[in-house]
Amino acid sequence: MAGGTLELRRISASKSPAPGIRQMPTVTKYIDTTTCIGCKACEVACQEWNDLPAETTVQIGTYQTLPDMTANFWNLIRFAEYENGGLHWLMRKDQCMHCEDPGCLKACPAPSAIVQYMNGIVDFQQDHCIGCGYCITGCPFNIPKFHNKTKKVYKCTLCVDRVAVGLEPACIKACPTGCLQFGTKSQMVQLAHHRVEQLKNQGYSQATVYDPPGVGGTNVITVLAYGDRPDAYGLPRNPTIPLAVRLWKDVLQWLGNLSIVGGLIIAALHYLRFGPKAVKEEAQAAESGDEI
Amino acid sequence: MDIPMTRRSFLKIGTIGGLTASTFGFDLKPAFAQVRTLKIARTTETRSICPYCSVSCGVILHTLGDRSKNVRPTVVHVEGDPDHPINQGSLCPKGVTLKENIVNDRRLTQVLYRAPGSDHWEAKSWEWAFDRIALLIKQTRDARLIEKDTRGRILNALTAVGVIGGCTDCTENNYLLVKAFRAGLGVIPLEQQARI
Amino acid sequence: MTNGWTDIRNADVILAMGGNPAENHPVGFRFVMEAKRNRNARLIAVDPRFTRTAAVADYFVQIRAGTDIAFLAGLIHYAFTHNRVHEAYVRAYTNASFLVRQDYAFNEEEGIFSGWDQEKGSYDKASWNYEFDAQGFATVDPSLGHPRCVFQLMKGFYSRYTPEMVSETCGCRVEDFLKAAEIITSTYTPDRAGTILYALGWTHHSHSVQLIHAAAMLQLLLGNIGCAGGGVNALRGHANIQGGTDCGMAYHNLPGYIPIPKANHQSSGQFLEAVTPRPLRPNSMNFWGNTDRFFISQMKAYYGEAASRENDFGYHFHPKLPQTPAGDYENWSWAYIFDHMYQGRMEGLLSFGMNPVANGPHSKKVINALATLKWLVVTECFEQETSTFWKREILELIQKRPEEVQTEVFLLPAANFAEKDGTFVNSARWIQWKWKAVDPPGEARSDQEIISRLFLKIRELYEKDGGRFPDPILHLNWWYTNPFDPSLEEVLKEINGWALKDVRDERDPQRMALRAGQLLSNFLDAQADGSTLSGNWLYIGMYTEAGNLTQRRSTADPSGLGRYSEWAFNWPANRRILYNRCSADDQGRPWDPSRPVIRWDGGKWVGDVPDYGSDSAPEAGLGAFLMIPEGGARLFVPGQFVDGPFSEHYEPAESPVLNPLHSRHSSNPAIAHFKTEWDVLGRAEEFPIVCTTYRLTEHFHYWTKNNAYNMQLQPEFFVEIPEDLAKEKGIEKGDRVRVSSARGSIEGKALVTKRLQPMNVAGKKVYQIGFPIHWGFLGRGQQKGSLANLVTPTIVDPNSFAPEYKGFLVKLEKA
Amino acid sequence: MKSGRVKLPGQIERYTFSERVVHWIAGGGYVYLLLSGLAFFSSHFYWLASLLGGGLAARVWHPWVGLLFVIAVVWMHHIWRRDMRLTEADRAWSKALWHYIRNEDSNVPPAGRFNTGQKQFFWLMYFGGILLLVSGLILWFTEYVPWNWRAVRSFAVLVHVVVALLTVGGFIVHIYMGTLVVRGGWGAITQGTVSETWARAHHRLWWNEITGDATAKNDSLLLEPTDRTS
Repeated sequence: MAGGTLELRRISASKSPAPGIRQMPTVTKYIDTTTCIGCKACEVACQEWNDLPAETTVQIGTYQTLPDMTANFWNLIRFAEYENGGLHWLMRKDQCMHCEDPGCLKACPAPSAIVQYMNGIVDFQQDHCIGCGYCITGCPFNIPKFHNKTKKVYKCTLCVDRVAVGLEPACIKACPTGCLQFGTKSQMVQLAHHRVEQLKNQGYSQATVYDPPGVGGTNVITVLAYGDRPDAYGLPRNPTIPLAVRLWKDVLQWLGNLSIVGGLIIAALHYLRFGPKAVKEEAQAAESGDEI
Repeated sequence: MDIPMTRRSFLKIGTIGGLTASTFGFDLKPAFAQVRTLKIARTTETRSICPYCSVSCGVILHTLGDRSKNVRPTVVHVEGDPDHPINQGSLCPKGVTLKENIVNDRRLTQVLYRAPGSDHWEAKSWEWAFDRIALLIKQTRDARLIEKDTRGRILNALTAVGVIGGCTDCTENNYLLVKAFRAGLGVIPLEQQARI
Repeated sequence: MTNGWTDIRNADVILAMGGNPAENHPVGFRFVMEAKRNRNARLIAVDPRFTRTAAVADYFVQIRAGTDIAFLAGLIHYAFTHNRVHEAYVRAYTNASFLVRQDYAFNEEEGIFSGWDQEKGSYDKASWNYEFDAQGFATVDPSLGHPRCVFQLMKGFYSRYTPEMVSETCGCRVEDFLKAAEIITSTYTPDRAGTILYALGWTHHSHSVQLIHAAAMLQLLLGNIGCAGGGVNALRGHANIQGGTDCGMAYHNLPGYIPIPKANHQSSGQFLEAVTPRPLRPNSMNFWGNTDRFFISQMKAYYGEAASRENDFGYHFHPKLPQTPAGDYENWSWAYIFDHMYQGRMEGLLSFGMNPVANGPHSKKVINALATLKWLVVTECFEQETSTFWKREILELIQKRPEEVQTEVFLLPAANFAEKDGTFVNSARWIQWKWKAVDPPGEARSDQEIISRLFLKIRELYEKDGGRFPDPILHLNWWYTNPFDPSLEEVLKEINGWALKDVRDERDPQRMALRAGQLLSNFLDAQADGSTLSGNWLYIGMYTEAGNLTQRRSTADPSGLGRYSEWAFNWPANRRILYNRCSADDQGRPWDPSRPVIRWDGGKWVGDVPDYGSDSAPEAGLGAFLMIPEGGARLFVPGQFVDGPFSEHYEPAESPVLNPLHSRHSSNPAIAHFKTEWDVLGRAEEFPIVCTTYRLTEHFHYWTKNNAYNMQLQPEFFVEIPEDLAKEKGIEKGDRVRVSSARGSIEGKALVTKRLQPMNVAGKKVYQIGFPIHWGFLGRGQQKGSLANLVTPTIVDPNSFAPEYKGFLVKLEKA
Repeated sequence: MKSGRVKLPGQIERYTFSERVVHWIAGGGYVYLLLSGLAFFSSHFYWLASLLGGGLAARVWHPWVGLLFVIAVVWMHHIWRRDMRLTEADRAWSKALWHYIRNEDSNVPPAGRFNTGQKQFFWLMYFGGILLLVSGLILWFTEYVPWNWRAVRSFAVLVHVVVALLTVGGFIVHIYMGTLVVRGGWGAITQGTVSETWARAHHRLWWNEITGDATAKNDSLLLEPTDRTS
């Protein structure tokens, strides 16, 4: 796209724009936990590219950089020692999953503070963010992080600025082992299934691709060797947009709008039908007549 | 600084939402958003090699501020060289943060000197330092050069001065160290990191 | 590396042992992952810890630190007993068929080889040799059946290393060893290749050279050397440690691995006579026979016009290694330098980018040693512990105060890699040019300028005031266009070399081989008569009339095997895989046609630059190992190592148990112990835990502690502790703990993990702990003086003089 | 200060000064909360945020105003809790709600200081306010809610939305009644006084209380017939 602009698919708190003529494939990040060495190149590549400052950390008895992502740290390798017959040291790159049906976008009340580009990237537009934090509630993956100074929320942008000019995201570019790949969704899904087949042949009978249908699939897909235990990797089993957010946006919002408008209409009709309860003043009734 | 930069210069979608947002369904027009200006769009690229481990990844140093007078270029970004057959653009967490190795407020920028018995540094000029160090080396060499051993064999060896270094530096400087200090001054204790 | 980073992708089995490549060479490790993905390769990790490499390995075996030889010896035994030996390869390309002297022996009870002198504590190596015929050639038995041929001796020698013995020594389970052995030795067939990736986990031992010898033996038995996807691959730790090693940054050799002249060599003739080997088989190429060409060309590079036939090419300008009163040659290797320094034998030290307080063994001894100096010059990009050893908080370690230390210290601000051009030589021996991007900050200057200005200032003083033996200083060939800041391209040209006058072809004197001024392009372009100069023969061909080949950037790879022959320059002679003659059989046909490295097409070799005469027929018998006078690889090593011709398991100098094979000589008998009050060892009763040190992927050595991002990723010093041990000591994760050895102690955070399991060694429960290096006194964040080497011993390997950082004894307590 | 004093001839003080102040703090606050809250609640009302200085400002002020609102409501509770107690009389009143709606006030039992509808509205705002405060605090500091307690966030969203909508319903009725239907109500909450007739007509029991009149009869005759369908 010329000029670094990207067409939008969805916009928070707004009606969806009509799709343009140009077809744009959905882009997807592929993560293979079975060849990830937890080197954290992606963690700092992300920070370096996005000009995010280093966080102050402490050693609390793990190789993991931080307990969780922060507004300045959008990409975290989660380390877990997992016993399953033998010992496994699981490492999974955690970041925004770029859901096909993003809960953050659904929950966001500020128009265009969260957008989904035509290529599937879900991006926060901090200029429009009001810092309400509903996206934090809407996200089934615990991704958006509130920044205490700017009072806005941040997360992985899938390096949309790079993707827009044909470069792969900074984390993908950095990844030394090739456990991260980037391409169209169909390519990546194919790659993931190929890898899962390979793993199954090597005895990882539970190997699977994590692409949860509950959020319409994610544009970050993850190959897990122990697919029966996504929780061991720190992944929710069946992520969906929280019921509360769906109730609010799909039911209560309309119900509320209707009842407010309805209430006003009923009041008006009532007034037209019955009018006010005016008091006949004994003394001044003659001259005052009406107080309003 | 711990406030993230504003990522977008401007957005074209500002008017979407707001007062016009109260209709249902699709908007009639596609919408576009301007994404952040690519920060390496106007940089000069220099090909280099990562100075850390021995894999020797190709890196591209992106500099800004060159090609005009009185402007010192600075490195604004470092990224893996995608043409390099080993790293093919990738880097490890150390290579990714190479910019900090170059642009770092802890970098030494002047000659420091600690006098005998002192507990602090003093800033000195290069000229002073070269004069002083050269004199000290010469004094030690003149006093301690072993021209011949006790059996009368010619040695011309200097063991009172040691020279260590090089593995962090380019090959040419390793060679210059060997040439100047061993072939020139006769230094025998010449070592680098290889054994340790 | 015998092979290269990009070649790992061709392997079928990858043994990561004595190294943690995923942690320390993550980008090189991409080729391991590629092999796994594309070839279904198997990755075996053998390590004291469950590492990042183990996390992605197909099979992991935990062994006790310092028992790697026992494990490898067990593999050798397994290969012999399971007939997993590539016999045709072994016969053709090793010294397996050579007959060994009758007086060679190994005493299995005592654990010593023949020639042991208890008094001197060293070996007389005379018996570790071949039987020679009347012409002086070694005798051989191609059937490999002779009881004294190397093959049979080796088989017998390693017969003691049964799986049970491996288990008892290494602390791993027999089944685990057998499973690993089955996979590793599966590469003995011609169509399978296995590689070994090792690093400082093998070199940091008091038996490190023998360890790598054992690995080489295993790979030779399996026929994996020289093949694509094979080799013994040392993954080196610094960007240009290879270049430094190649260019003579070691006390014992000159650039190009020419030994340093010694006191006994009083002329170039004597020197060359002593260091040039003679061929041990009739047709052996014995490439070191050309040492004279390389040495004289180097003298010409050093001294230019002043090196003439009349003055023996300036032979006496160059220093000779002195002898000790006892008659040995003086040892000035790293640990010895600081031992000599501690004993007051030195006055000054110049350090270029080195930090001995942090990286040398036993930091306290190093600090004490530095305090004896009159002067110290440190050239650095960042202030570090060595340049500030006189600061109060560091001197406190040795109970001294700044007032008591009279050392004058200079800290010179240096340019870093981005601020100068020049080449780095990587582990795969690729000489790669890099370009300068920016100027150094403030008054910082490049090393070439600092070296040159210092040298020229000294020369000026000698010119002006005279002094002791000024000749080499005055005559040093400092010919550079800008002598104060030499162009590194000019230096690179000098290292490659050129003809000083016209040189005629040796075989055809009518033909002009080189014009005066022409850059050398072949090793044998170098002349022994002073008509060429070359700073380092090994690099000849990198800068020829075709230009600076280290700048080449072609990614063409017609082989499809990741050879990239036109990317930069690969010493020697742009050969990408060393010993590649072994990749083909005696007829010159590749063992594995799907992965051909070189092939004889009837008139010449095609493929990689052959490690053989390029137009010599396969039957010529030059030997596949041109640098070895035998022509074949040395399974049995005659006289090169001081501690034996075969690799035997010895315990680390500090060990929780006695050697299960021979308790009398439990650790390497050839170790020479330093004798100062700092050189102490602990006993298992007091220090029962095995400890090892290592690097993390998030940091580089002691540099990145100045970087905020890297400090964020790994903020502070920690100790990895097995869960059981933590429970015993009442330690929770994140607690502060203290690790103490006989040398000192260090405190840090506890990282309690399942990844270190207690092990059963010789019937005893043994715990291992470990911690990374990376922190110290200066840098960002939580430094707290956590120098890992405060606890490490000064024991060094008797061949390489590398310290024993892996596998020493400590105790652990809650701080 | 207690209401019910006769200030001018024929005029009775219905709300003291402080009662009016606290009502308008709560009322003004609620209007702001309503407008900003609606902007957050539904994209169709987001334009309201621009009336309040933009979404960012609305996001910053909404919780603080909410706090103020709840403080005002609690204060109201403090001063009105006795008058707001639901009694037997309220049950009767509730049964006659249909008559009240149809302005057939003669069929509606007499009311005290506050009629049942007012009381219900008060308790709606009081308990609603507390629930909105609790859920609002969770939403205010969403980022501090641990991931494992994320259900709390969802719950807060639901509670905040549902309760707010209920209060909106009450609020519409309240405004409509106070301004358009019960003439004199606006004057009562602004100037503080009502006419004696007004008091007798709408809050006979309260009138009785302050005058000592024991007629327990609704003075509905004082109300104009308002059936406009005829």
